[in-house]
Amino acid sequence: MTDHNGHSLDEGGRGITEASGGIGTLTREDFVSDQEVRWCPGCGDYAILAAVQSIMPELGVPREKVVFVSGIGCSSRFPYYMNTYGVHGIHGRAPAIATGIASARPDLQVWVVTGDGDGLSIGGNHLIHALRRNVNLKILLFNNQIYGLTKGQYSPTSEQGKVTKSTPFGSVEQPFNPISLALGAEATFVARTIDVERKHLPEMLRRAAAHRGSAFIEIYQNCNIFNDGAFLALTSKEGRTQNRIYLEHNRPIRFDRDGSKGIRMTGAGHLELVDVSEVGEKELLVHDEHRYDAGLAFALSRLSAGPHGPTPLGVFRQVERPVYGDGMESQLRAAAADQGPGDLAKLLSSGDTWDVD
Amino acid sequence: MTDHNGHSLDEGGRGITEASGGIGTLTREDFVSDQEVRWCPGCGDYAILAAVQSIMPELGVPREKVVFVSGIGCSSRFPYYMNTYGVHGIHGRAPAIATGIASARPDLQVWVVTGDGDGLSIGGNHLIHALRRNVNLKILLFNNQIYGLTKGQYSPTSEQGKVTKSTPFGSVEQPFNPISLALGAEATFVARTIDVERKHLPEMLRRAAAHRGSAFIEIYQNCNIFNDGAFLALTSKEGRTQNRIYLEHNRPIRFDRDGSKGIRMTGAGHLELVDVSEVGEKELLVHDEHRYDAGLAFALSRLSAGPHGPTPLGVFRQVERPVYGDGMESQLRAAAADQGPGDLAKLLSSGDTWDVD
Amino acid sequence: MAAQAAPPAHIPAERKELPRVVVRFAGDSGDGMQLTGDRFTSVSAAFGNDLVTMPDFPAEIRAPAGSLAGVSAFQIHFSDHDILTPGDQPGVLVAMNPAALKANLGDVMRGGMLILNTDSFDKRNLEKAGFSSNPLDDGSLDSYQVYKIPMTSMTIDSVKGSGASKKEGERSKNMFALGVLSWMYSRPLEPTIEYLGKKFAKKESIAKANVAALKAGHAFGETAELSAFEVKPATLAPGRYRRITGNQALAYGLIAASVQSKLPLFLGSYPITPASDVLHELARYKNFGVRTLQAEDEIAAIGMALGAAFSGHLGITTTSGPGLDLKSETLGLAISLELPLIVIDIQRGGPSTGLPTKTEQSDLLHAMYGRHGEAPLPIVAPYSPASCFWAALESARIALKYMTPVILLSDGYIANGAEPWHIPSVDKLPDISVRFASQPNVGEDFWPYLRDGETLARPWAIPGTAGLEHRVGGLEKADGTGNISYDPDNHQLMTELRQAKIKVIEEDIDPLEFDGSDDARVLVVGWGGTYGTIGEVCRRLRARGRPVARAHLKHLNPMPKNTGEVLRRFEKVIVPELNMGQLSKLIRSEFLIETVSINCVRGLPFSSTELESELEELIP
Amino acid sequence: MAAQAAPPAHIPAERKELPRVVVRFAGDSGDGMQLTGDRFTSVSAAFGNDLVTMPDFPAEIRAPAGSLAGVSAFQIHFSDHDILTPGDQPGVLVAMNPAALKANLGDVMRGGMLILNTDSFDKRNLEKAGFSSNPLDDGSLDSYQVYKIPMTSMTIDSVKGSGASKKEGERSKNMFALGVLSWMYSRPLEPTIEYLGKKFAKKESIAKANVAALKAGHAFGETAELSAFEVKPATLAPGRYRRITGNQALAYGLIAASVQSKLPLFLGSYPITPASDVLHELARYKNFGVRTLQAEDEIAAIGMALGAAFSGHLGITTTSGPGLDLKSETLGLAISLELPLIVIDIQRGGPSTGLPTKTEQSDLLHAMYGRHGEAPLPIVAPYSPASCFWAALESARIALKYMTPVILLSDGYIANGAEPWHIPSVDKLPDISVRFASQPNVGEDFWPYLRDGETLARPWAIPGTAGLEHRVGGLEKADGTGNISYDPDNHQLMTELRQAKIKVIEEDIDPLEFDGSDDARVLVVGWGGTYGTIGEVCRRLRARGRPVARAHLKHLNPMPKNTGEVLRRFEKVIVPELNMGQLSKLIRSEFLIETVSINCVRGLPFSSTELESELEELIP
Ligand SMILES: Cc1ncc(C[n+]2csc(CCOP(=O)(O)OP(=O)(O)O)c2C)c(N)n1
Ligand SMILES: Cc1ncc(C[n+]2csc(CCOP(=O)(O)OP(=O)(O)O)c2C)c(N)n1
Ligand code: SF4
Ligand code: SF4
Ligand SMILES: [Mg+2]
Ligand SMILES: [Mg+2]
Repeated sequence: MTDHNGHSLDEGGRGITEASGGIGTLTREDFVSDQEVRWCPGCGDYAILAAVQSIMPELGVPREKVVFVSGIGCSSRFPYYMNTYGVHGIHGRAPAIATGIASARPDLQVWVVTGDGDGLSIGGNHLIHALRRNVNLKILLFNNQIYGLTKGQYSPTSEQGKVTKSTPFGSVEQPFNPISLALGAEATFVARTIDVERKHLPEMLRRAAAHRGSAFIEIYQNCNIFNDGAFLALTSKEGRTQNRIYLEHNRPIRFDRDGSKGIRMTGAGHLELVDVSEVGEKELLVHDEHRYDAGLAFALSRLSAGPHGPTPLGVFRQVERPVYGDGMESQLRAAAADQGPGDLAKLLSSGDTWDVD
Repeated sequence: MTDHNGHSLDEGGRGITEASGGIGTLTREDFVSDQEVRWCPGCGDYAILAAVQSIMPELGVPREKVVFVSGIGCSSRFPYYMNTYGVHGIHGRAPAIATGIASARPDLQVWVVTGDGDGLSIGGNHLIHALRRNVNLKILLFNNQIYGLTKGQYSPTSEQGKVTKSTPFGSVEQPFNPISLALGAEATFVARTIDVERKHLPEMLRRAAAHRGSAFIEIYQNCNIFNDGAFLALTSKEGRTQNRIYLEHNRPIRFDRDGSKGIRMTGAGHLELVDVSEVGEKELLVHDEHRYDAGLAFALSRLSAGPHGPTPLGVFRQVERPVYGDGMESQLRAAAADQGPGDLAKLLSSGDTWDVD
Repeated sequence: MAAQAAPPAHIPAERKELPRVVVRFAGDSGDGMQLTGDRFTSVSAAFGNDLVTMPDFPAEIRAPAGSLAGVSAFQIHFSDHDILTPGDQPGVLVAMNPAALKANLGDVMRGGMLILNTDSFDKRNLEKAGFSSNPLDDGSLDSYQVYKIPMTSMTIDSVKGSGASKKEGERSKNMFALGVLSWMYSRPLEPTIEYLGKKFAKKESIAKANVAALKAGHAFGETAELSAFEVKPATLAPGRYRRITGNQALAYGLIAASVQSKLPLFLGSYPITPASDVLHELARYKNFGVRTLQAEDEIAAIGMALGAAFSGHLGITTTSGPGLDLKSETLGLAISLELPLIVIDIQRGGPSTGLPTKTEQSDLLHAMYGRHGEAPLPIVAPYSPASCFWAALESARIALKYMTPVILLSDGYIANGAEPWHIPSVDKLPDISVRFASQPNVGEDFWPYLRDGETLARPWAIPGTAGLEHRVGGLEKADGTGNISYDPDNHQLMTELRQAKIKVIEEDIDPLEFDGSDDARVLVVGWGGTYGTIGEVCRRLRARGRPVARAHLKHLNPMPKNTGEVLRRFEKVIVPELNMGQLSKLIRSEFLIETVSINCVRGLPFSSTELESELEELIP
Repeated sequence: MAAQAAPPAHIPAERKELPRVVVRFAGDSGDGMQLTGDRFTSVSAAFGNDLVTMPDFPAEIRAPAGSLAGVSAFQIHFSDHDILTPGDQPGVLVAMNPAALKANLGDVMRGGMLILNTDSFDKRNLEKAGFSSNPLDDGSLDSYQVYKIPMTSMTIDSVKGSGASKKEGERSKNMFALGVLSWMYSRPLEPTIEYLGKKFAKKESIAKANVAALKAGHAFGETAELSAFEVKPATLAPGRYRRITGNQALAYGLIAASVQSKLPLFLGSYPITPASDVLHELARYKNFGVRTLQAEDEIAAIGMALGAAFSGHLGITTTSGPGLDLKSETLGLAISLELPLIVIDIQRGGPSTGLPTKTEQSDLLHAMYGRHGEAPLPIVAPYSPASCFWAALESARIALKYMTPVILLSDGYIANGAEPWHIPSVDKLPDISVRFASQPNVGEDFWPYLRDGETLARPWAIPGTAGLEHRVGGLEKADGTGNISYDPDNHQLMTELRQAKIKVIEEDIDPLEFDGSDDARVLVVGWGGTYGTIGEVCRRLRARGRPVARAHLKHLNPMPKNTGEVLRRFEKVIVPELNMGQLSKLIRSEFLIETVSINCVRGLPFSSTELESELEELIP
């Protein structure tokens, strides 16, 4: 079915069949724009950009069907560096603009790139509503726990006590846990990864791309200028081993050296970190990302308030739920089928009319 | 300690000692303003107003120390009917205005009255940030699952498929579960009750008033004009018995006739509804509203997506966490103690100066 | 313009012919007065009268039954000749309860007719309305013709046998009132009977009750030999007509713009009085490929519409004042992105929440300047309910041709008011179809800001077009390439180009017309919903030989090219506005012409009698 | 005004006296040029020169090292006499790399001095800067005096022994440059040594390295017998001075307003360039009882400030253009609530995200009209960095006395620029203390909208005051009682009162002054940050006998009462603005006076030479 401008109304965003650009042959370079990348040397954003560019050719979506939308922030410069369609919007509003694109044009694959300030402070409302509606968006939240672009104020993910330009005596605020917030907002796909994760990061991107509906990924991203080392507990040599809890579907949740530790659900209903040698593998919780009840995914998100101790990475939840754009399209189809395509002359003359001669 | 306008900087909002109005003698009528109440006859808002007015005298806070703040909506007319200080703000912004009041004046008891549109649609961001910050606010969300004041559009809590003025073919959106959302936003006090609950509603109000920090209560409120009967599953004669799951601290969670049913946590980590006679009371989950880990409270919130089947009522979570305003005040105190009170002349001449004669 | 005749005091055997009548229906919010008015309008329109209507909703929240705050009214002016206003003073007031009488009596012309539902004049209702004695018998209504009819009880009697409950039956009393009026002005009952059948298709007993009440009212009029009148059809241009409200015309105009531009319509909106009805209306036409999205707030609504515009849809957002405030920042982005977008503001009484159900024209300067930075955009204003259709099409035409957001400024009076509409022939509607960019425009490259030499519009390349991938954003960009640029000269150039693009539209809109006698020395200039009133008042003045002309601006930015020239022809320029002088300010700064402002911010249209006397004084 | 002398080409044995010098430090974002400029400014100020500075930050994101986009610059104009601008053309450019040279060379006066860090002129850096050949030896710099200094390597040498790593040591090269300049203009090293000690108190090795580099640069100047000059102290009014930037002066002014009003200061703000520094600065003064709250967005920020105002605090919110857009709706509420509130907009290049680090004056009409409905408010504008102190106090005075929100319009140039400030004596600051309502005002009742007969202000009763409990809101309210009112006449009255309240402020502000020769026939009118440039240019013109006067508006709404009178004295009124003519529009519509606009939107202050020649042409 096409609308009257000739756009396909058919499901899009993955598994596109025809492509003008000859998809099979696309490479990473095809997704690199001609604009000079302008992040600080050493910024975690570079690795994320590289990862996104590297997985794009695999997705089978032609370049012209891809749109990157962002707000304002260091991270939000992202679209300029992608050789696809793109909108660098205004602060916090990327999910709204992207919702317009994705629901107007279900044939497109729409990505949102946002920061912890852009997405969770000023843009928090649009984010939670996009997740609730399950708009077909791939949302990448670059969480550096700081405002980079405005040169170092605390953000809604900065830890309590943080001294920044705007909190010289330390922040008195409890941060959001973005995974918990997304789950509380009914998100259907929720994952977490780290800028330096050379395999896990691209894998999460692929998973998000494959999900129909809103896919939310929190990416821990190092801002080496204003918040260097915020994720050391997960990226230092030691922390990397001890603190990364990889969630894998259908697998008992184990971590630390040789999976010596694990997670168990108590009868009283909360999660504990346990020594596998003490309790035995059978006692461990088996991760089920497809469980519709978000309760367990949420419980896992509470294991760490911030990336300081053992912290789960991977897909917390992936479930199917009607996609916003699909619902819209099927109403259009049904109406056209029921009532026939719109007839303007008939519309204008509807209701009581009378003739004057 | 007082600031230089003579306001007490001391903890307020409960247990006020001196009162100009002679608190002991206040009655419900003292909290009734002289304005004619203008809701539709039969609206659930009346019962909530009556409940609030009836508990106010018990709280021991003098009238002049109480402020009601609202946005726009039927529910948001509330402040006009309370003989206290009040601000009828603009749509969605009540939590922001109230945050200003509560953090400027910790001696006040600040209530926010909002609707499902006001608080969760346009005002969603302010709400989640107020909860995250744990501002000392008592937030009453009148959830009638509809836009009342603008005459009947669906709201972010309306069920999927709902036919309203703006969704003549039915809404295609997943609603928010306000309890889940509040928990995902780090709320320290989260409760649910119903407009017609003559005892439970006032009890929840008292509990909220006693909580230091943000207290969030979702109140199911019937809009008999635009969404009549939305809560019948909980208010009909039958539903009342079968579907209300009262959460009580330290008690096994039981419901239905004679508590014949209950809730159990499975080893795989999710909640089940069980027949108590089959599994025995010992198997039941014991509610612990003070557990700091919000995981279980969240799991309870997922038992019902909307008020259609068995639905928990009561306090899901009540934990202590530093209150935003307290943090602010203690920084002021510490700074004054460390640096001495501000000296303007000294400030203006700070840094490098030179004299010209 | 014939004077409205006071109905004769005695009951004539024959129908007396009247040139025009103003009727106001008033009752409690729950009494169904809007529906009654609507039905009366519908049959009057079908009968061929010219007409103008004005609903007057109560304040936002339903007030307690019987209270003054809860009174809802609907006024209709119908005639045998061309009329322009809903009329200042009703000649007939139908009041369903004491509060309705109290709230409206002041407006009724002396000697006018009061049709009162006596059943409701009990002690409680009188008190609620603030009457200390019963006006039915304290003599206070002596200067009116009073018809005392126990409508409630007669309705209840009449609906027996319909199967409706007593309460349901009683709610049909508005149809009884309609029946009475139908008798008095010889309006047919059939269309309403048919309408009721459809409306209550699923509740037959209620349909029956309503029909019974309607017939009973009519029969009562006949039996009681109430005054009976006739208002002949007006002579209108030949063609097919229908009645239309401003918001409906707007919705139709937007759909027409979608069809004529061959672009799917995308509406992002957040409900707000008095704009919500456009959302409601558009949500119904999914078979036209219309997508409507109720956003989480106004910022999201415009953001979504902008996203849709980026992807090749006709992006639209509708709101009222408070919502326009919230859209400011995104409007600036749309100006920077140079994408077509239609932003509709249906003005209401401000500032802040103000008078949400009342009309005002006070968002003009906000529409002009309400964004940071130099951010000009075109502004189009409809001037009557039916003209909203034109305004929607015209806004779309400008937005698409010049690649710019456009603000359409309607108001609460136009939005809810109704008038007969000469239905345009679809094949005479303008073709506003667009050509998306499909090819690189600089060698193998695509430059998104390479402008058309004439319109200064940039090309519109939409996602899905291979080879034209590009990025746009709110940072200043180099003209041509569209790459981010902080170059000082480029910023100067872009600022000038954005301004020039609005200026060139001057060449592409109708010149300002004025009408008036050749000797006219005074020009009355208006814009928006005051069109009818100013027109009627000027007619009256000219009929009395006063040297006055009038002109009405339909484009506020840019104004028509000849505006200065027209204004300068006159000795005096008078600008009546429902604000504190906003158009006046624009005219003064643009043309350095002295203006005399007539301002009124009472939440209501100008009273034509008052405007007439104010103008009278100002004409030398 | 003495012409800036080009430094002599040979190296003199004695220090040559110069009346004024303009130096620009330029380097990579990471090179610490802002700090270098700052230190040089500080010692020059302490030495007693008059001075004006202008930092020029790179675009928002740090660009790759060595690129043109990454160049950061700081200009200082210092003199032995009263000066007003940072100078158009630097006489001295310090360029730390090829990109810095490339980006700034065009501005340097012919014959000026270029001090270049030759170590950085390698192939890679030359390419990055877009040089095809090396300017150090291709002759392209022949018309300048070029000093080639291998600053990086000399710095590395000098810091050996400090204990700093090589990388850390190398980063001290800005101090080396400062050392060189300190020698050339005989600035003392001690204050900077002391400063470095404090700044790096926790990293002694870095402190040592910086000091070593500074001294090495100075020694190099001496040994290499670089030109040496002297700029004598300026004659300033007696008193104590300090250097101050606009944003700092604003923060101090706000604290002073808090002290002088005896109200605790409450700032709700959301970070945005170039306003964030006011938040940062105020956040430091908790011992003054200053509460700062970084809100989730700009809407929340103003909402919080308004809530604080309701509860008796001095409520303030700071932002720049995009944030002001978002505050529109709440500003309307504040106008309706009639509560005091200070909204500070530090203007930057628009529209949309525009040029975030550049200056512009394009939010004036937005500040005037950027809200739906009739919603007037006072606007105050500082005109120089130090005047921000006054503007803050004045805004607070008006807000508190008239119970109204006030917009203070600063701009990026003023905000970041610095000048010497004659520190005011605290006991000469105005007393702006307020009286909260403490008693019922109508019998036993408290009417929150019972106005003061003179100021039209309503009483301010704050929570905690027993017996004065009341509700306020954004719906229209009855004058006096404040109860919700939909009465048409009341709305007219309230609208007029809200306007009248702003109008009465006319009586309470300084009249507009103008200065110029008696024969002046042309008036140049400005507002905001163009004060210095316009002043300097008019001085020059008058010095050359041209009949020109100038006036500068510090209150934009209402304008001083005598404004019309002043404007009408002149044959011609010229309005130079960093926008497309916004003040001009206001003047035209208010006074019906023809104006000539000089507009510049290049993200930069006016160039005084260009402005001079433009004015020259316009003076008859
Ligand atoms: C309406 C508005 N408010 C404020 C700003 C200033 N601003 C730009 S980016 C930003 C926050 C950036 O933080 P984050 O989203 O975490 O992105 P990061 O730079 O850390 O990647 C702010 C406050 C703006 N551009 N627009
Ligand atoms: C900025 C703005 N947008 C929209 C509106 C219109 N409006 C008023 S109340 C409301 C929603 C009311 O719904 P809810 O919050 O659920 O309250 P209820 O009336 O159901 O109690 C809307 C959309 C407004 N007043 N201001
Ligand atoms: S400031 Fe931080 S987040 Fe921004 S580009 Fe630099 S390192 Fe990256
Ligand atoms: S519309 Fe609904 S919510 Fe509003 S007052 Fe009426 S019944 Fe209550
Ligand atoms: Mg960040
Ligand atoms: Mg609601």
